[in-house]
Amino acid sequence: MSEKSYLEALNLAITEEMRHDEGVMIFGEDVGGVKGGVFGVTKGLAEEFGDKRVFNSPLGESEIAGLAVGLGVMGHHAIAEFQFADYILPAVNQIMSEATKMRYKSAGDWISPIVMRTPYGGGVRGGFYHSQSTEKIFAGQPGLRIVTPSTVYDAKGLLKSAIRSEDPVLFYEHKKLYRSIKDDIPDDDYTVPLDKANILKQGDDVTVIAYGVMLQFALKAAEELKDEFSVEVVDLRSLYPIDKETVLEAVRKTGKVLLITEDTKEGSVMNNVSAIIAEEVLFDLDAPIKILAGPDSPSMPYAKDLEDAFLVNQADVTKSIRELAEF
Amino acid sequence: MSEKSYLEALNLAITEEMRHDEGVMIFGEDVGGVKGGVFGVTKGLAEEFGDKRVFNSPLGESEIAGLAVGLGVMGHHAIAEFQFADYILPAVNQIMSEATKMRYKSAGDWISPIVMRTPYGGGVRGGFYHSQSTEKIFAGQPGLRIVTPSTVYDAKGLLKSAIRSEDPVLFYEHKKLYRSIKDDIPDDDYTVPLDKANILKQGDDVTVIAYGVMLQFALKAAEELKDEFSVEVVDLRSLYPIDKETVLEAVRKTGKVLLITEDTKEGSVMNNVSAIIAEEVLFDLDAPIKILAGPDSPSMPYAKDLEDAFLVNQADVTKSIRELAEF
Amino acid sequence: MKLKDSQLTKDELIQAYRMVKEARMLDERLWQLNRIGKSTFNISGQGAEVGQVAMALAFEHDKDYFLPYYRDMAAVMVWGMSAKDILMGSLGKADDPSSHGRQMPNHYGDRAHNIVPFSSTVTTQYPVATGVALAMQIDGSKAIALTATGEGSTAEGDFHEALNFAGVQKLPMVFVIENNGYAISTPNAEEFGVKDLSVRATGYGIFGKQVNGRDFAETYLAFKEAADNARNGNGSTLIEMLVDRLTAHSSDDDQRVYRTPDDIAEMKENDCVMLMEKQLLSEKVLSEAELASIKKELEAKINQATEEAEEMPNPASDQLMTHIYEEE
Amino acid sequence: MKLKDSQLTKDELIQAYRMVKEARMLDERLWQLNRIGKSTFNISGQGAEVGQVAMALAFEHDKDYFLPYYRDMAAVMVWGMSAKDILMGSLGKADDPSSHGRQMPNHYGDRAHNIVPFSSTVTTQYPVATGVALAMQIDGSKAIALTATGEGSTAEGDFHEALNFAGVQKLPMVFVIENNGYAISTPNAEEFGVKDLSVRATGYGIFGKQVNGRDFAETYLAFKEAADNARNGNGSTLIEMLVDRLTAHSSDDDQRVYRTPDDIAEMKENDCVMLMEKQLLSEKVLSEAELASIKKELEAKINQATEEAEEMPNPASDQLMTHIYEEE
Ligand SMILES: Cc1ncc(C[n+]2csc(CCOP(=O)(O)OP(=O)(O)O)c2C)c(N)n1
Ligand SMILES: Cc1ncc(C[n+]2csc(CCOP(=O)(O)OP(=O)(O)O)c2C)c(N)n1
Ligand SMILES: [Mg+2]
Ligand SMILES: [Mg+2]
Repeated sequence: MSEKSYLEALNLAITEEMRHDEGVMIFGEDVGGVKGGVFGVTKGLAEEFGDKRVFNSPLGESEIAGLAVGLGVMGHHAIAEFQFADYILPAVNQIMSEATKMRYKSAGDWISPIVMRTPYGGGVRGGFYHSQSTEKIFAGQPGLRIVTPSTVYDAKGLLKSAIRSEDPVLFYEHKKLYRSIKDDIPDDDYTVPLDKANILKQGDDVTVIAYGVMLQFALKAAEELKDEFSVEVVDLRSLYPIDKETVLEAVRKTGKVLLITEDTKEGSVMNNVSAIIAEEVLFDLDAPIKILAGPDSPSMPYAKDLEDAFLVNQADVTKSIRELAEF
Repeated sequence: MSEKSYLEALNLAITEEMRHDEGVMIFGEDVGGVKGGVFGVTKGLAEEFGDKRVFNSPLGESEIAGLAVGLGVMGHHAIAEFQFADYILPAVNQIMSEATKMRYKSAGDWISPIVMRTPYGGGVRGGFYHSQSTEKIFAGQPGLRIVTPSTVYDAKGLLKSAIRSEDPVLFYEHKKLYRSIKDDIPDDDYTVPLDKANILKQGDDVTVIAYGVMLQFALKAAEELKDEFSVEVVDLRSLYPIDKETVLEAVRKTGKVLLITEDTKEGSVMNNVSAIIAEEVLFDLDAPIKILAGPDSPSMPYAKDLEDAFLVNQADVTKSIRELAEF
Repeated sequence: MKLKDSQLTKDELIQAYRMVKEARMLDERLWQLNRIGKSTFNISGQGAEVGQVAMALAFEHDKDYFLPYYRDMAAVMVWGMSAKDILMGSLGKADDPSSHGRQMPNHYGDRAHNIVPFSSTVTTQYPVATGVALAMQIDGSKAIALTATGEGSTAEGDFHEALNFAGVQKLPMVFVIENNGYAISTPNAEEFGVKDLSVRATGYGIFGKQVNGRDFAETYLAFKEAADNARNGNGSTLIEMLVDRLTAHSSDDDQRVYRTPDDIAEMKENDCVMLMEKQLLSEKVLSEAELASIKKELEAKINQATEEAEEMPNPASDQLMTHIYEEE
Repeated sequence: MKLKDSQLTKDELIQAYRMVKEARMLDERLWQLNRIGKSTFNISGQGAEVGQVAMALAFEHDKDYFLPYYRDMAAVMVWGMSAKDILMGSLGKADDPSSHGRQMPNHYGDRAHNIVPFSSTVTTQYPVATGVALAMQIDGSKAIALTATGEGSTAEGDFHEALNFAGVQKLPMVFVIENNGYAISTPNAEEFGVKDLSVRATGYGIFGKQVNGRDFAETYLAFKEAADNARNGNGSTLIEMLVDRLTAHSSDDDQRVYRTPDDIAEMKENDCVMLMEKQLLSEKVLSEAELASIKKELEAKINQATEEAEEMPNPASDQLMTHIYEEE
């Protein structure tokens, strides 16, 4: 075990997988060379693995995605980085039309075993186009997996699984977690399943399901409230498809559920979780399905007061859990 | 009043608005000239309004969207046609980054008053890329409106409202309805609100909310079952943002709700409807929120048997209503 | 140019002609099947067969990869697909190697023959092809990739992004634009502002050439050179191949609506298959009698393939939910 | 070229220099504000001011439209934005004309001055600009549009789609690529396979030219010609303007990580502002004393603008939910 940041854990996952499988390649804008990505996730990789396996791509996201698909078709596990989750938008067509349909359209004759990594989320004064949570755009496309690690342990284990997977995986990394969370994680090889939500804390009164920074808030709130209520905290982890089984089990247990996302409310991936609950275990509920989310404004503004007003914060989370527990 | 098809009603809406407002323009692949669109929606327009206001664009959807935004900025109500809803994917970035954020990012100094029309939906042996329902991809973006007419009356009135609106409107047209439904509609000017769901049939036992071909199935099922159950049928119409008020009122009334979409199930826009209901009126429900939708397969296959297996059909709808009524 | 300028042997030329003719005749069969309702769609390469065969013959089909588009029937047949394979696609059969009945007709792909399937969404195959070529470059396989699209489809951003990357990496590949003058109903003049799309190559630092796709030898030699350059590490080539679209855009279209009778008539008078037959005769590669016997033979072959394809099973409806994710 | 080759009068040249110098000094102020934590971000046009001013001066700012990108501070100031306007943007103030505190600093826009705001997402302004230009063409306004992006950003599909359409419609507009050698850390050689991006114009049927953006007169004349062509109905021009990026990519970057000290030093020795000052002296447009007094005057102006901007109110947090949809 050694202490690593979320960012270091991601870097380790890639490093280990590249050592272990020669077919793994990684590229994207500023990913190669000495820069190693605008956040530094890929730092040191070009030096260790050379500029054939680790390289800067030109500034074209559709090409980045298509390139990954083509490499995947030829048996490479390509890791494509999109510099910000906002900049995955020019690649939507390649991802939806090619990557996610390759296996199905050929009945398995051809596959697209690629990972598309991208930093998402707000709270860094990044304004409209460096703050968005774009995962919902893809969270309805069978053939695709969308996952996000919200702990340091998962950062390493989940990325390793994504790289080894034969499916196209959209891998969302919360940019605020890169350097803000650290934890002791195993030095050796381990993986975390791509299709399983994770119960981080058992509880009996309220079930909170979240991911990203919101999950950290939920854990903290559960701790703060522990003398009053017993809170079950679930890391959603697989944003698409949803791990129904774990979610439903956790909801049945408490009968009260709070879903949290920092994304804008209407249309967020939490609606998919809500719909499953409302269809499958409605009569186990003792309270309405509460969704705590960002406001329905077109994007996160830059000015400090506006950004603060946009973001769900620790106090909001704690308050919502309390309200639900007392419902 | 005269009898028109859904397609004729759309053509009329554009014709009338172009006569009434010189700033209205329309373009897209094969939209101009004598062809007038691959489905013929824009037939006759180039002849009447000339090739400056009605023209063929080159085959680039991002440009089509960006062009509309630029024209909008300059005060034109531009109508952009995307030949199939599947081919809107290359334009996602322009739509999300530019069109939907123009007003908000300039605090109203600049706007993007455009309509983006596109035919969606399956059941025409169009295979993977001529059958998709891509509305869910956009159904979480504040600043954007997504609407779809499911009746001939709405085809005309809703499109007229969309053209007059100062907001960017994604206008989905069900390609199977183009020629399959006809109705008597007023010859003169009328509009239909962009932000309101529409109760097509009052009922007390079950509320069905749907759009497109599924709405037609719902109406037929309600008729078939009328001696046994009283079914309320709601045309969702505004797919984003959802008209909460009408939806909640209709659900409260019966306590049982069936949401239908032909789209794949997990992540469909009906999840957004479900989440609102489960948060706002949970205790008014006498049954789980049932969602009838397509299977979670990557796209609609071509082979007849596979396409049939994919599509929700009349029998499925009738059966689901009955089950819910008897719940 | 004369056929013989291609430097191909007489046998090779005859072989090439058989492919051209088979593609033409097979496509006519597909239209028949469409008209009698046995297939619901056809989109055809009539008018491009000579160019496509000349193009495809310049590659090594057992190791090079092809990422075609929907008009490339003649080319995929040169690459290894059979008439029956294609018929199974049109009929949506379970053993259709392109997609096992999942995609529309004419969406060619074939694992056994290095043909990567494409989506209807145009030009997405261009970026994918760069990935295929990059893999070849990195793996040192000495193989190369060919990808095709229509001239209207070059307006898509993907066209540009792929060529730009090919220029940066000197990828071992050939891009072809099959320019048939129309994108559905939209003529070239409304699609782009130049007469020669191959000049775009200059802007990417790759080779570029426009060829007359009705001229077998000219086309073959241009692709041969491009393939050699790719294989020898000199980078990519963009070839604009001028062809005709003798038919409507697809079985859902009627080109008489937007093209003049004269325009259509002139095109038919210069039908590339006819021109090639004239050349074969005048260069004495084949006699009238030999042409007739090839035709007869192909007729029989296509009849048999049709029968066989029709007898093949449809995909079972439980196939709907298979091959979505990796199976454990 | 000499400054005077621009055919501008002495007064105009002095005016041009003041704009260049003001942009440089204002940007230095923005970096200071960033360092002391008053603004959280800066992305700067240092090394491009001479080119930008020369470019912008070729247009009619009361009727032509500009769709800039984030390095275009000098150009938007020529178009009409004030130092205070820009400072308010950096400080996220309510009266910031670009976005009223909503977008990041340096995301210029101004309704009053025909500057259409852009998104951080690169090159989306290119297609939008074609819409602006098409409106001008259709409305017969005789106005024209200018839009800018960086050289790395030309790899985006939007670059191609916009130029292609401009070629088809002969739009009244000018596209500029500000080539500063780097896209963040990625050098030109990894971005595209050519030495001169303006050759791409040939592939679209529009005019193309590469200019040295450190040379005021050369740049001005090239844009003048392009603007004239656009205004006279001769269509669009693509200009590649060679400039420097004297600073890091942005306040979040450190270019010493990926550029050699020599490379950076050489660039600084050829700082375009310094070069222009030398020319002003040698061509006797301004004396050392006059240069010094302009500097002092601008210093006072920027100080005052800073003070004023800092005192302006922040957007109230209830602004979060306004201007989302049309208000009834
Ligand atoms: C992204 C996308 N937009 C639109 C279409 C609809 N469409 C299919 S073929 C076609 C015209 C293509 O023309 P061209 O590239 O010249 O090829 P051709 O059919 O003439 O061979 C169009 C617009 C599509 N398939 N994909
Ligand atoms: C679509 C998109 N992808 C990625 C980015 C992140 N990004 C911002 S600036 C930049 C480099 C741009 O380089 P260049 O076009 O040369 O302009 P320069 O900054 O050098 O002026 C990148 C990659 C972005 N803003 N938009
Ligand atoms: Mg064509
Ligand atoms: Mg640059």
